[in-house]
Amino acid sequence: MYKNSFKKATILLICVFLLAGAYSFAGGEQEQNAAAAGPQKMLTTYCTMANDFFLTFDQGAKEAVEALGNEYISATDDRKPEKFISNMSSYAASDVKMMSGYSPTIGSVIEATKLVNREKVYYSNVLEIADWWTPLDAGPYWGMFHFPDARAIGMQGGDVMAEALQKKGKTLLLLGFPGSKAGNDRGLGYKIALENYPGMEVLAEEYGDFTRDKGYSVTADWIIKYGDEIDGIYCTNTSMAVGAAVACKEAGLTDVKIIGTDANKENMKYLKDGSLYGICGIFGPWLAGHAAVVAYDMYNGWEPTVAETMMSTGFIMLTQDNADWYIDTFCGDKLPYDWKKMSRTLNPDNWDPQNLMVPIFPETFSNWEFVEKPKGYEVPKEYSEALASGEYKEIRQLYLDHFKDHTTVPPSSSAPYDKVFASNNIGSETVVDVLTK
Amino acid sequence: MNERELLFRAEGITKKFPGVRALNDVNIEIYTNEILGLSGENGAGKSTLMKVIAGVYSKDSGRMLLNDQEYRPENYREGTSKGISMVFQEQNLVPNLYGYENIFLSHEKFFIKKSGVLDTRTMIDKTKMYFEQFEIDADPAKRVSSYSFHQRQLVEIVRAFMISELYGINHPLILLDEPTAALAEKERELLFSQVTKFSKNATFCLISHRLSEMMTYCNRIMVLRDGELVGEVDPKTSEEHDLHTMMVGREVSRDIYGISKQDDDFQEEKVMEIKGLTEEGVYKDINIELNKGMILGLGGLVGCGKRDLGKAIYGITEYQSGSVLVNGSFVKKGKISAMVKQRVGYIPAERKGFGIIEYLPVSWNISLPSIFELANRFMLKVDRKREKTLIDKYIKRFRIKASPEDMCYSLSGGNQQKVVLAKWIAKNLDIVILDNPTRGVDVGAKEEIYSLLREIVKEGVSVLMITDDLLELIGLSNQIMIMKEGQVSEIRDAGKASKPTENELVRYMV
Amino acid sequence: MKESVKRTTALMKYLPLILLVVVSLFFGILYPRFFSIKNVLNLIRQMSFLMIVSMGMTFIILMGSIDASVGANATFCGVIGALLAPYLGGGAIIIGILAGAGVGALNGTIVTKVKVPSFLVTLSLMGALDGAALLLMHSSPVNISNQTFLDFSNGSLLFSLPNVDLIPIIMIAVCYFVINKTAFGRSLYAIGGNEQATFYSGIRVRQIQIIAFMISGIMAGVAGCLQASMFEAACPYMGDALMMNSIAAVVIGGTQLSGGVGGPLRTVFGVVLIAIIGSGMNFMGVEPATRHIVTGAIMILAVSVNIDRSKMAYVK
Amino acid sequence: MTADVRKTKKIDIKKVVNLVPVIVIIALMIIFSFLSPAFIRFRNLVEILQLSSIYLLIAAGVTFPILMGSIDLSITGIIVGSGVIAATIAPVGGLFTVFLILFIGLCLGLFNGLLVAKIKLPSFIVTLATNFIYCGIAVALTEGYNINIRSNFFSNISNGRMIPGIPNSIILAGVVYIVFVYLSEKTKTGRYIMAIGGKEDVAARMGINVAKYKIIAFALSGLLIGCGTLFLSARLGMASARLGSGYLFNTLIAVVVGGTALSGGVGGVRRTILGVLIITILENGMTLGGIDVRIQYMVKAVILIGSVFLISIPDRSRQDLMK
Repeated sequence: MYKNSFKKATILLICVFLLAGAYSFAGGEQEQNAAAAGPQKMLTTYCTMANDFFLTFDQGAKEAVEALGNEYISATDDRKPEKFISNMSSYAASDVKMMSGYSPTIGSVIEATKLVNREKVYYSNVLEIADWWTPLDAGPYWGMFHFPDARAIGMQGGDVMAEALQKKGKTLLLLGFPGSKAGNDRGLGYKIALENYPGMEVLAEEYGDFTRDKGYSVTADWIIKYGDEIDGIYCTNTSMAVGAAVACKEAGLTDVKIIGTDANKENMKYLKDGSLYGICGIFGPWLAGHAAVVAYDMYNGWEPTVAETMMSTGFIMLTQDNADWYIDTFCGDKLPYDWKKMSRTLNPDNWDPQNLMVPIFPETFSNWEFVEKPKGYEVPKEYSEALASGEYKEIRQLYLDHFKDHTTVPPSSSAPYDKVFASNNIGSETVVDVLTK
Repeated sequence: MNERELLFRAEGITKKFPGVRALNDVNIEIYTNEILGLSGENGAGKSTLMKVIAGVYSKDSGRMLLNDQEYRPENYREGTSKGISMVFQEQNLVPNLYGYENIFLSHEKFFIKKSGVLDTRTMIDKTKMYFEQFEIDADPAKRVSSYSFHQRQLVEIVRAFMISELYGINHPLILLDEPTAALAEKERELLFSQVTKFSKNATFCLISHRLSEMMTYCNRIMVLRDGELVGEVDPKTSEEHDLHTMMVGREVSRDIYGISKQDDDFQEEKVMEIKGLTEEGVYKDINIELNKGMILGLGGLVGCGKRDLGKAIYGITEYQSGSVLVNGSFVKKGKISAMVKQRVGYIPAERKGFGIIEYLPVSWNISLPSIFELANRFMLKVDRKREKTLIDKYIKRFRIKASPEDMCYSLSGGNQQKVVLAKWIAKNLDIVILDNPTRGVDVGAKEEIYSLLREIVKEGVSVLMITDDLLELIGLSNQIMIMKEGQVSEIRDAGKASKPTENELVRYMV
Repeated sequence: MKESVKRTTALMKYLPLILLVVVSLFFGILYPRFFSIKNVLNLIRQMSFLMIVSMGMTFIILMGSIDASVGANATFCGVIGALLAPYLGGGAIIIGILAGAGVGALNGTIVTKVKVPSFLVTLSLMGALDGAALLLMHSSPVNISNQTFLDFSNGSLLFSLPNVDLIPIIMIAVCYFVINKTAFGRSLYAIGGNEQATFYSGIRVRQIQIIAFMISGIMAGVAGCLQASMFEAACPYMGDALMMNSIAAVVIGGTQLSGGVGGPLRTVFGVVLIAIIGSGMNFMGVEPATRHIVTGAIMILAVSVNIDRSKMAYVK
Repeated sequence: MTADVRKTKKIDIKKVVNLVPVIVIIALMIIFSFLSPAFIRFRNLVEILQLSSIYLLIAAGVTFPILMGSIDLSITGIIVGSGVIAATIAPVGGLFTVFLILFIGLCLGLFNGLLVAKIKLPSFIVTLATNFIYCGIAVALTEGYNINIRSNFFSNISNGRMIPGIPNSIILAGVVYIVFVYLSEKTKTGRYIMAIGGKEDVAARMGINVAKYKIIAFALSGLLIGCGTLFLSARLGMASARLGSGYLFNTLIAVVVGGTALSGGVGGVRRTILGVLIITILENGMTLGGIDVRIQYMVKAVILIGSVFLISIPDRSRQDLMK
């Protein structure tokens, strides 16, 4: 009885799937053509809504897509690589032709970029990239990788920390979650910077999972262990920094200098009231929006040059001096960017990236410096050819020239932190490009 | 039974458990085709002896011979494969497996195809064949949980035959440990008629607390007391009372039901009235009046609806129409808590499932129904002193052989049942509904329980006793109600002087 | 014979304590500062949320059920408290805790009336509560600036003991009283031991189950508000880790998942052990990976020491 | 025993109830195709099946201990452990890697089983603890990073298409699944596991080596989770210490929604597929339908509680109490 009804159920189910399949062959294909006119769907993927960084990330992507007259879709994956791939795959199946966003781990970038090339979907991503895997390895549909250089951000954090502590002090390092390359590289950069200051010391480092509560509890443990010895804490994101600040405040440690990364609406209050000493702003919303614009441009026929496939993007340092400026400019209901202006296809001549962008040369990319190449892997030779032909220099200059709208550059009143930085490794070693108003 | 061919012999079996010597130098002989009865009080070592024979327990010393060959089973499985099977008191079937799966459990090796897959079809067919042969009306390809209790017991007997056949043994020894404890009259008879029939091809060894059935069906009865064999009784030449005396080791009152103590002048005050209780297809239009201080016996065949009725009155199940009044006030259906508030208690037949909490101490079990009364109203704090007094009082009064801290599972069936009884009486009840109060309880304990019942009735408690045991029904009740197919077929007085006979009642049952 | 049985059970009884002492001594000798008053207070502060939630969980597990929603419930209550803090101040805490009780009641009602196993109900509700909490907080931490609310954790009602240290101690006392001294507590054991038999004894099993789930909800609410008050914000998923940890703490303490055996003091032991080991490894600066491995190993060790096999038919 | 009268009624309900998961699936499919036309596209259905195939193997694995009345909470640990350890030893992605993933999955499951059966500890706590341990080992080996396995052979296990349009993982996982359905229903092992789930003491008395079959159940669980890991890793081309998060609850719920009771002895590997499909269709459909993730969580809760409620209707009576 039980088995029979189950058999029936199974047969029924198979029928449903077959019917659905038949329907899709009959009716599904027509829709593809119908969708070509009118607003297009554009997908932005990111990890989770429950995170300050991704909230504004979503806002940026949404504004950009809507400014371009398209329909915005977002998909979250809760940091699960398989869900990330599955999301992209499902939307590719439903004829979404433009995708952009953040991948939950660096490893899933490879499959994602293979997938977009298989499905012929235009894709542009930010922040995380697999080791030794360039857009040219994947194919033409992966347009551009945006990367605020994690190492350089960490190094800047180290410098600022050293300055704040007058080059002498004991600090702690809060990393993100295990396996976040961006988080770990920021930490690495921080430690590299501190090597220049003999008086500076890293007491301990720990993973804080990028969340406020973990940041709090890790710091609380440290306070028990090190007590008054702590002079500063460098955090690879700001949620953790706020957690650390609260823990310090509770324990009565008032003059611990805490520096975070990513500036978001909710956290600016802590910078303003002095709980945090500094925050490195990496323009999350801009990254999301620009990535979407790149996907849009590619869909409309623009092809990135070899040098443009990987770009290092600008970041800023925020302290109490320029907190108000940042809040006024970026924390309103609407972001200060003219998204349409970023588009190469809508404004072929007077496009404006509205941030500093510098091409990355894969062979000397800071992200891969300490990672061995996989066996048999060679960086596509187009990159070295482009470097040899001077294309890298041209592109760098091109983007500098087009960066005209300086709304996003901190005001000169906030000196010394009145600059936008971007790392630049066109030559043999990493240098930093700086731009002031 | 003339040839008396020896099948099995055990010599000097001794088995010790921590703290007790369960068997002490027991010698036993079993002959082919006989039905051997084993009797004794709980704890006398009957079950232990069977389990040693079956290979469930290993003996400490002594030796066993099966068909004149040394028989040294490592475990029960080996026992079965040598032709000795046991039908355990707590049934030995896995409820969620199908009938045929249970029968061949752990002997599947005979049915494995080359591919490693089990040959289900053959197994089912074979089972079906046996089921037909043994007149079991059950589908082998259904879960045994859907079988009736009786069917499950037969399945275990069938299993014994089947496994013997698998191992090429044509004459199995089947040990039955209290096979009839939970069966009704009719099913019991059915079982024994089948056992008698099967005994042409097998030998049985039987434990039962119902001495009458041992006297009727067994060829010989061996009596055990405190782990020692104290004698053998030939049912043909002795009577039940001899067996009693031998088991207990002292003269047992012939009046175990305490008929002499029966008080027929119970008060006129009606404590419980049941009017027109109906549940379609189960029982119909039942009217009961229970006076203060009386024992109302409710009898009938299994399936006549009497137990369902008991459950419905107590509020475990709901009924479709009718009403229950306790002390003159109407009680909402399907509400145990409301019933308990009206000071009605219920003793279920399945002691382990619904009566006691095995892994809690005796003391907590006893105070459980009254725990909220022992607590102060505001904080619900239990008054430990009052609780302790209560518990001590009832352990003593009910002669429960255990300390308050003992876990309930370690008690014998009789003592467990006394705990269940005690927990209700301790609550100072008006009415108690008993569902087979002496199921699986030995004679000694039975006697105690009966006398306790007499005592509490004298104190003014009213008893509604549902039982499958006719003698108990007749012996204890002031009034007897017989149900047949969901309806009351007979109500009659059973005053001290006017006890009906078994036959009279059976007439109304069938 | 019986004597030696008793002796071994007595030894079994103290083994957990011995384990705790050994672990404490280990860290104490290694780091004398480990047992300074300041650190002990800090330790209590660290374990406070877990302690409170585990206390609530003890009620549920004693009954043989499980409440997987405590973590999400804590987040949910924290958010409600944080959102209402500007308007109600201290009253927001009460509303937050009441919300927890409400969620508990919902859990209990679905388990008892709709009759779906508690594990599944609470697991599903965990997701729903996480979703609800995220919606309420718009996925972003809700900062709290109301001083009364912040005083919930940082103020001190008694002497100079901070509330965050005081509240768990009060909760332990209350739970100890309720479980060990009241008729309600006794019924929990009975339900865990044999639900049907308890039901047949006239105990209002369903009512007690619902109340137990409400207590667990209240505890989650207290922990959530306390957490929000300590972090000065209700953060997304802040309570998540509490779920598994509280179950682990209760079980490590020796309360059996099948119900009926154990008690609140055992849970206290479980929480303290987890906290000491966590904090101790912190002192040692153990790698996170190694920390995981050690935690797992200690869990197995603690349970094998604590489990009272004489009180269970077989181990599942 | 007087239930005979009601039995005829019961059977009818049971037949309907057995169809509940299927009805839920069909209803969900209809709703989602209205919500988003893309849902019913062939390629999306393939996507659902591909996602399901990984869930299916893991859930099928976990069904074995659950049938036995135990539980396996170390899903994440085994996914992460088997993937990472194998990828550390052999990052090349050849046949050896494949074998290694399966073997390590089996070993990790075996370890669980040994602790449960030999030291006699509750599986809940054992697997909770080993989950920590396995994850710890994986993190220690990788420092949290992931190991990319860049091999076409390896990637083809999941993403290749022996039949045009249908990824290999669906076919391969289907085959493995059927083998294990057979194992659970037609062999001695499966039957003994059911028996232990039904009544452990009886099973032991009947001569079943309970400890051995407990170990086998956990080992099978480990092996199948390892198998799922293989398809997962192959699909993503990597092994990572963060790979398995989120599988635990979804698979447990899939098993229960499929009709296997957590108390053991009831249900079967065969039915798990329905639970898996419900979960994956729900997730995929709601994502494509553009439903806010936060609301997704709540919808999921309602649907899951609802379907378990419906499934369990015939097995309950009024007096039933729930744990």
